[in-house]
Amino acid sequence: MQEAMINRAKQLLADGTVDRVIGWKRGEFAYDITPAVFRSAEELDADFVFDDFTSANVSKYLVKESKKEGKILAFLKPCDTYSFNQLTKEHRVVRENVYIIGIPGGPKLDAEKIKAKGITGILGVKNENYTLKIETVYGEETMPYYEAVLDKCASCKSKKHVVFDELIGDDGEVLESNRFEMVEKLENMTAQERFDFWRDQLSKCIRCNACRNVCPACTCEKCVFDNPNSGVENKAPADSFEENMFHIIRAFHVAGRCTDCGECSRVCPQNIPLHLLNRKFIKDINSLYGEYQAGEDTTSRAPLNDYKQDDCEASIVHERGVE
Amino acid sequence: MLKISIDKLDALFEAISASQTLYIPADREDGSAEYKKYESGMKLSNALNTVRSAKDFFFPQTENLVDFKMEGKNIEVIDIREESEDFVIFGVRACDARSFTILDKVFLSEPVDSFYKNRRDHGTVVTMACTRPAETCFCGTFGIDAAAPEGDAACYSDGESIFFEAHNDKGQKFIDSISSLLEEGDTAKLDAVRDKTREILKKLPLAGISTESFGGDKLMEHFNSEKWAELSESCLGCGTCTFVCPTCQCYDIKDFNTGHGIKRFRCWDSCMYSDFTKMAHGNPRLTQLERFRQRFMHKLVYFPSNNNGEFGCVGCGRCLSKCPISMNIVKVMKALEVK
Amino acid sequence: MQVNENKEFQPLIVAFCCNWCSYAGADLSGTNRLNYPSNVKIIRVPCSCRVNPMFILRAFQRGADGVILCGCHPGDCHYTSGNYFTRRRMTLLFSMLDFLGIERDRTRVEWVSAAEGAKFAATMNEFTEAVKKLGPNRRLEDLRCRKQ
Amino acid sequence: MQRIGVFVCHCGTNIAATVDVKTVAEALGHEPGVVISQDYQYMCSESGQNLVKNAIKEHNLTGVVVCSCSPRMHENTFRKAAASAGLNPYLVEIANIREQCSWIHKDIASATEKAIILGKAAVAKVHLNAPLTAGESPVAKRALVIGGGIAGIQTALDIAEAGFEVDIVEKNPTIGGKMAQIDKTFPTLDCAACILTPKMVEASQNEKITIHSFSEVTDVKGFVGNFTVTIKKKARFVDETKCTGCGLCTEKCPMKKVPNEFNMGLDNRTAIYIPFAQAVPKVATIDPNYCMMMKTGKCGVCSKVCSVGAIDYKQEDKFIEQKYGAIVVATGFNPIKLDKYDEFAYNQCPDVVTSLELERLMNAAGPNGGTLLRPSDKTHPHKIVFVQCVGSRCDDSKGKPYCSKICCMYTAKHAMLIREKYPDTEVYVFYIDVRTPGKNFDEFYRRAVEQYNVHYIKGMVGKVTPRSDGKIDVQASDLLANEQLHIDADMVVLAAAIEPDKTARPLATMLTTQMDTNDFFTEAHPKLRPVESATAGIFLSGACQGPKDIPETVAQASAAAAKAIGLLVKDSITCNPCVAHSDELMCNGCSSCEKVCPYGAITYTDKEFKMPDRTIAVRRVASVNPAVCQGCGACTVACPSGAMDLNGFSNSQIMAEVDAICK
Repeated sequence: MQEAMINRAKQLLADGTVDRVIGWKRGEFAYDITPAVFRSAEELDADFVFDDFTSANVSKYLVKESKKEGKILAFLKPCDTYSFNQLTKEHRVVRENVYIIGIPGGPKLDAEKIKAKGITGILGVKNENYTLKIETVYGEETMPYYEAVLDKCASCKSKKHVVFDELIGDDGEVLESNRFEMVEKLENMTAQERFDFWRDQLSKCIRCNACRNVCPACTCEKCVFDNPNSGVENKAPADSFEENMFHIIRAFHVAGRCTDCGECSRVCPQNIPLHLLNRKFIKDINSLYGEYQAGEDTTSRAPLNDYKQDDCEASIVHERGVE
Repeated sequence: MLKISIDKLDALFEAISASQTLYIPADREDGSAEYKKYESGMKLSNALNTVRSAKDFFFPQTENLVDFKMEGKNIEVIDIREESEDFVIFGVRACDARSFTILDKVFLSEPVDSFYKNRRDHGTVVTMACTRPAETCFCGTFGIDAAAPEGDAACYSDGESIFFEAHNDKGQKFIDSISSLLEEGDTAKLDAVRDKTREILKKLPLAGISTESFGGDKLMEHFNSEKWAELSESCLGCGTCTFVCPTCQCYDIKDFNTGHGIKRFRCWDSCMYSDFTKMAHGNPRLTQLERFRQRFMHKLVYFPSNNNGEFGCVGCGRCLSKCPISMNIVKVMKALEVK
Repeated sequence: MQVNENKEFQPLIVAFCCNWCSYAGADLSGTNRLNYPSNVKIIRVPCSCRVNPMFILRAFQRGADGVILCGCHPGDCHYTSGNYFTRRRMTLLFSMLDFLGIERDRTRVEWVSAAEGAKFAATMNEFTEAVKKLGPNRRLEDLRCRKQ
Repeated sequence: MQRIGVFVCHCGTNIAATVDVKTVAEALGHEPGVVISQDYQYMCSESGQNLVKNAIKEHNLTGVVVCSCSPRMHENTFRKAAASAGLNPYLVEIANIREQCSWIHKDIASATEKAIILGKAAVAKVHLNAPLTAGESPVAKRALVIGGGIAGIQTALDIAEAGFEVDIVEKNPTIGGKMAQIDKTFPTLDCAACILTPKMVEASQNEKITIHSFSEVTDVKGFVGNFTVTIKKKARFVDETKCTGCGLCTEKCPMKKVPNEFNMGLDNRTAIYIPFAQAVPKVATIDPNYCMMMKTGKCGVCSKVCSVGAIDYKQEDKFIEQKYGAIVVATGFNPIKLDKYDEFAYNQCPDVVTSLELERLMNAAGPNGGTLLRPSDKTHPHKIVFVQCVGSRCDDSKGKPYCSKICCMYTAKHAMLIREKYPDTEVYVFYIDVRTPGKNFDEFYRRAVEQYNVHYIKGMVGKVTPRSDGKIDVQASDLLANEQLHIDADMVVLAAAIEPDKTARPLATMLTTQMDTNDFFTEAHPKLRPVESATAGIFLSGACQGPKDIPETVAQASAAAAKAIGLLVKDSITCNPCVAHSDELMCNGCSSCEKVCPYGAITYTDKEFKMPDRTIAVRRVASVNPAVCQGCGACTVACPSGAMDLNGFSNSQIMAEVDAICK
C-alpha cells in the first residue's frame, strides 16, 4: 500500500497535477509518526510512511494548505474524508485545491496500549497474523493485535470514502458500529455515578488544548477560549467548574458538526475519553431529530441549524433515563 | 547502605505519612501513572514515570497570588500567602530530580519567587533509580545517570530491597525519621542491577543524541536555520509538550473576577500558544514557526546561555510520547545537529 | 445561593425571558399581583434564541442554583423560528448537563405567552420549589465565586 | 470612566409600598461608576423626566438606569428624555422593579433586596451599553406584485390608487387567474367574469400599472425598500406592442388540435391563441410546441394574415431588471392532480370531472356554450354525484392535511345552479362535514338543501366504477343512516384539494421568505401580521398564504396593498439599531448564522485580510444587513467563534447582568 501511494504521488507530482503531498513521515521509533507535507519524489522516498501507526487525521491541515497556491495531494482515510467534507460544507477548505486519494482505513494501533501492557524499550513493532511481535531492548514481546487497536478504530463507523478524486484500494461500507455502547452505559448510571465518573475524568484535564487543536471541527479563526472578550476565556482549569465548562462548550460548539473522527481522545495526554461527550450529542441528535452523520454530504442542514415544528420539548431530558 | 525489604514498603509509607504528607507515583486505571497523595493501601507504581512531571509540587498549574475584595467602590488587598506544610515526594526519577535544579535556577535566583521557595523549603525529594528505562529516555544526553538519581535522598532497588542514601541534610533527616524501619544491607546485588541498568541505557535508541551542536554560543547557527519551517509545519500549537515537560516554567498572571472580588492567579502558559507573552502592541511571535522555534531555542540555546551551559531539558521523554503529532526535541536536535 | 442557619435554603434562580411573550407574561403576573418567590431574577432577551449556552453555564458558575429559559410558544415566535432553535439547543445542552451528572431539575425551558401571567407565576413557584429540594448547586459552581 | 445616574421611581405607592426606594437608591449609589442616585415619586411624569434630563446635563452622565415599571411600558419615554438631554437613547436601561418586583412580593425586606439586585444588573449592563444610531435606508417607490389573479390585480390597483408605480408579473399570457375560469360566485351567484374583467381592464388602463404577462421572476436581490428583481419576459413570438388582439391569426391557424388549458383541456385551441375573449393584455401568443412554423419551418399563416406584422418567430426570452421598494406575493393556488385517486376513476372516465372542470362545462364561454353536457357523449346528465374533500383533510401522503376551505361553498353553488337550470337532475353531495362559516354562507348552503333539494349525505365515496352502459356506479357509505349506497350517476364531480402554485417554493427561496410544510407562505405573525412575511418588505396576498375564497382574497389583497403603501410612502426607513453584527476578524465564514437567520439578512463576501502571521489571505466573511436584520439573535448562538454579536443585547452585556444577579 505504502509503495502504491508513493508511486501514485510521484506520478501526480511529475505530471503537475499537484505540487505538494500531505501524508505521514516516519519518526525515531515504530510509532512516532508525524503528519508532513512532501514536495518531491526524493522526500517521499526518504520519509513517506503508511502503516499501522499512521492514524493522524490530516484533513485539518488542509484548512491552511488548500488556501495556498497550487494543488495539494491528500491521502485520506475513510474517517478523514468525513472531516474533509464537513470542512468543505463550512467553507473552511478550498475543495478545488485538493486532490484527494482515498486510502483504506484502520484499524490503526495505539502505542499507549502497548506500553500499558508494561512493554517498554520498544524498538520495532511487527504484525504477524494478528499477533504483534514487539522488539524491545529487553527482548521480544508479543501481544494480540486487537488489544493494541486505537479506541477510535475499534468503534469504526464507516469504511466508506465520502469524498475522493481517486481511490487506492477498495471503497468500503458504512458499518454497524457499537460506538454508542459506552454512552449508553453512562446514561444508565445514576446522576451521582455519572457525576463521579466525569469528575474523575475531567479533573485530569491539563488544558493543553490538544483536543481542540487537533479537532477538524475546531477551526475557528479565534477560539472563544483564547478570546478575552468572550467571557469564557481561560488558560488553565482553575477549578472543577472550568474543567467542566471547557469541555461542555467545546462539545456544544462541535455538536452536529463533529464527524466522530476520535482524534480528541487519541491525542489527550491524560487519556480522557472526550469522544464520549461528542458521541452523546451525536446519539441525542440521531434519536431526537433523526439519523444525521456530519460530513456525509456537503449540503444538508446541520441539526442545530435546523428544526421541525414538532420537535420534542427540552423536558424530554427530564422524562427519560435514570435520575 | 540502609535498606528496607520491598514487602515492607507499606509500613514505610504509613510511617512517613504519619508525620507529613506523602506523594507517591500510583497506577491509574488506564495503565499510566500519576503522583497521588498516599493513603493506606496505595501501591507504588511500577511504571517508569508519571504522565505529568513532578514539577507540580513546587510549581502547580494554577495558584492564587493575591485577592482583592471589592465592596461598592472600595478595593481591599488581601495577602493570602500561608506557610506550606511539610511533604515528601517519593519515587522521583533522575530526570525529574534534575528538573528541580533547573526550576530552582529560574525561581530561586533573584528576585526569589516566594511561592515556589515556600514549597521547595518544605518538600523533601526522595528519588528512585531507574531499572527499566524506555526507548524515549535520553537523560544521559544531559549528563544524568538514571541509575544514580539526585534529590534530597535517593533510593535504589535490587528487586528485593530498597536502599536509601542521603544527599543532603534534608535527605539525612528524612532517613533518620524512618531509620527504625531500616536495616543495614549488602549492596552487591544492587551494584549488579545498577551496572545492568547502565548497560541498557547505553543501548537505548536515543543514547547517541548529543548536545554538542547546541549551547549558549550557538544562537546564530540555529536561529535562522531553514529547518524550522519543516519541523514546525505540522505543529498543532497545543500545549501538551510544555505541560508534560518537567522544566517548562513559563506562566501567565491573570485576574479572575468572582463578582465580589478579584482573584489574581498564575497558571502555566505555553510558548506554543498564539497569545503567549501577548502585550499591548500585540504578539512578538506571530507564526507557529516562531513559537515552535522559541521553545526549542529556549531549551537548547537561551537557557544554557543564561545558566552556565545547563540545558533546559532533562531527557525524560514525556513530550516524545505525548505530542499529538510526534514532533519533539529529539527530532529537532537531530535535524539541527551540525555534523 | 444563600444559606442561613436559621432560615431554609433560598435558591437563586435566573430566568431568561424573551421580550415579546415571556417577559410580557412576567409583567402580566405582576399586573395581576400573582406572587412568585423573590428568588427569581429575570433577564430580558429579545428572543429565547438569543440565550447562549455560555450564559447558562455562567449563571451556574456564579452561584445560580437553577436556570429557566422562557420563550414564546412554538409557532408564536415574534421572529417566527427563534424558539425552534432554542428548543433544539437547550434540549441538547440539558441532555449534556444531565450526562455529566448535573441535576436535571436545575434547568428548564418553559413556553409562556404574554397572556399567561398565571402560568408564569405558577411555573416560577414550581421551579423554585424543585430547585429548593435539590439544595445548593454544588456540581456546577465555581468555588472561587462562592460567597464567604 | 463611566458616569452613571440611577433614578428610582416610587410609582406613587405601587413600588414604594413594598420596596424601600430610599434604600435602593442608596445601595445603587455605591455601585462602581454611579455618580448620582435619586428617588422620585413619579419618574415618568414631566418633572420626573426633567430630573433625569437635568442630571444628564449637570453630571455629564454616560449612562442612565431607571428603576421603575416594565421597560415595555416606559423604556421609550426615558429614551426620548435622554435623547432630548443629549444622551444617546440607547445608553438608558430600565430595571423592572414594579411588575417584576413590588407587585409580586409582599415582604418589604426581600422585595427591596431583589430591587437592589435588579438595579445592580441594570447598572452592570449600562456600563457596557454603546451609543447606537438607527440607520436609514432609502425606499424605491415602486412595488412588484407577483401573480396576476384577483389577489394580484386588487393589490396592484390599490397601490396604484395611492399613487405608486406597480408592476404585475404574471406567468400566463393573460392576467385574471383562477377567477377568470369561474362561472358564478357564491353566495351571491353573480357572474365572475362580470366583476373580474372590469378590474382586469382597469389594471391594464391604469398608467401606474405595468403588466408583465407571460413573465417570471428569476432573481431577487436586496432588501426592504431596495429590492432588485430580474424578470424574464418569455418569448411569445408576437410583438406585444404591435398586436391589436384582432384574433384573425387564431382563426386562420391551421393547427387547431391543441388542448385548451383555459377550458381545463375540455376542448381545443389553436397553436397561436388568445386564452379567452376578455384576456388582458389581449395579445396573441404562439405555442412553440404546436406551431407548424416553429416545428417544421413550413406554415407562416399567422404572419401572412397579421396586418400589423406582429408575428416574430425568432423572438427570444428577454430579461429586465427593476428596483422595487416592496414585493407582494400573490401566486395563488391550483387544484391538486388526481392521478393518485384511482378509486374515483378520474383518469379512466371522462364523466368524472373536477369542480373547476365543471365550472368550465357550465360556463357560457366554456366548451359547451354553457349547456351542461357529459364530456363523453355530450348528453344531458340526470344524476350527478359530488364528492367532497378529495385530497383535503387527508392523513396519508396522497393528499393534504388541511381543509381547502372553499369546496363546501362552491359545491353548494354547483348543486344549486344545476338544480335551478335542470330541475330534472338529481344531485347528491357526499361530505365529511359541511363547513360554511362566512357572511350569508350557511344560509346559502341551507337553501341548497331546503329549497333546491340537493341530497346531502354524510359519508365518503369508496369507489367510483364506470359501467359499460355509460352510467357510473358510485359506491358510498351513508354514515348517518349507517348503510352502504350505490348510485347510478351520469357524472361525478370531485372537489379536489387546492395547493399552492408550484412556482411558490423556488420563489420563496429567492425572496428568503418562509413557507410551511405545505408550501403556503408563512405570515410574520399568525394573528397580528397576517399579510406580511417575516422578511421585511415582502407581503402576502391571497391564496399563496392559505386557502381563501374570493372576498377573503380581495380583503387580504387590499390589506397587503395597505402595508406596501405604508412602506412606499416613506422616503427612507429607520432601521432598528439593535441588530446583529459580525466581527470579520473572527468570522469563519461557515454559514451557520445564515442558516438560522429567518430574514435572509446575512450575506458572505470574500475579503482580503492581513493574517496574524503577516500573510494576506482571502477569507469568506459574513456581513449583516442592518436594514433587514430584526435583532432576534439566533445567529449569535449559532456562531461558534462568537464573531456574531447583537447590539443592545451583547454577550458581554447579558453576562454582566448574570454576574450582577449572581453576585
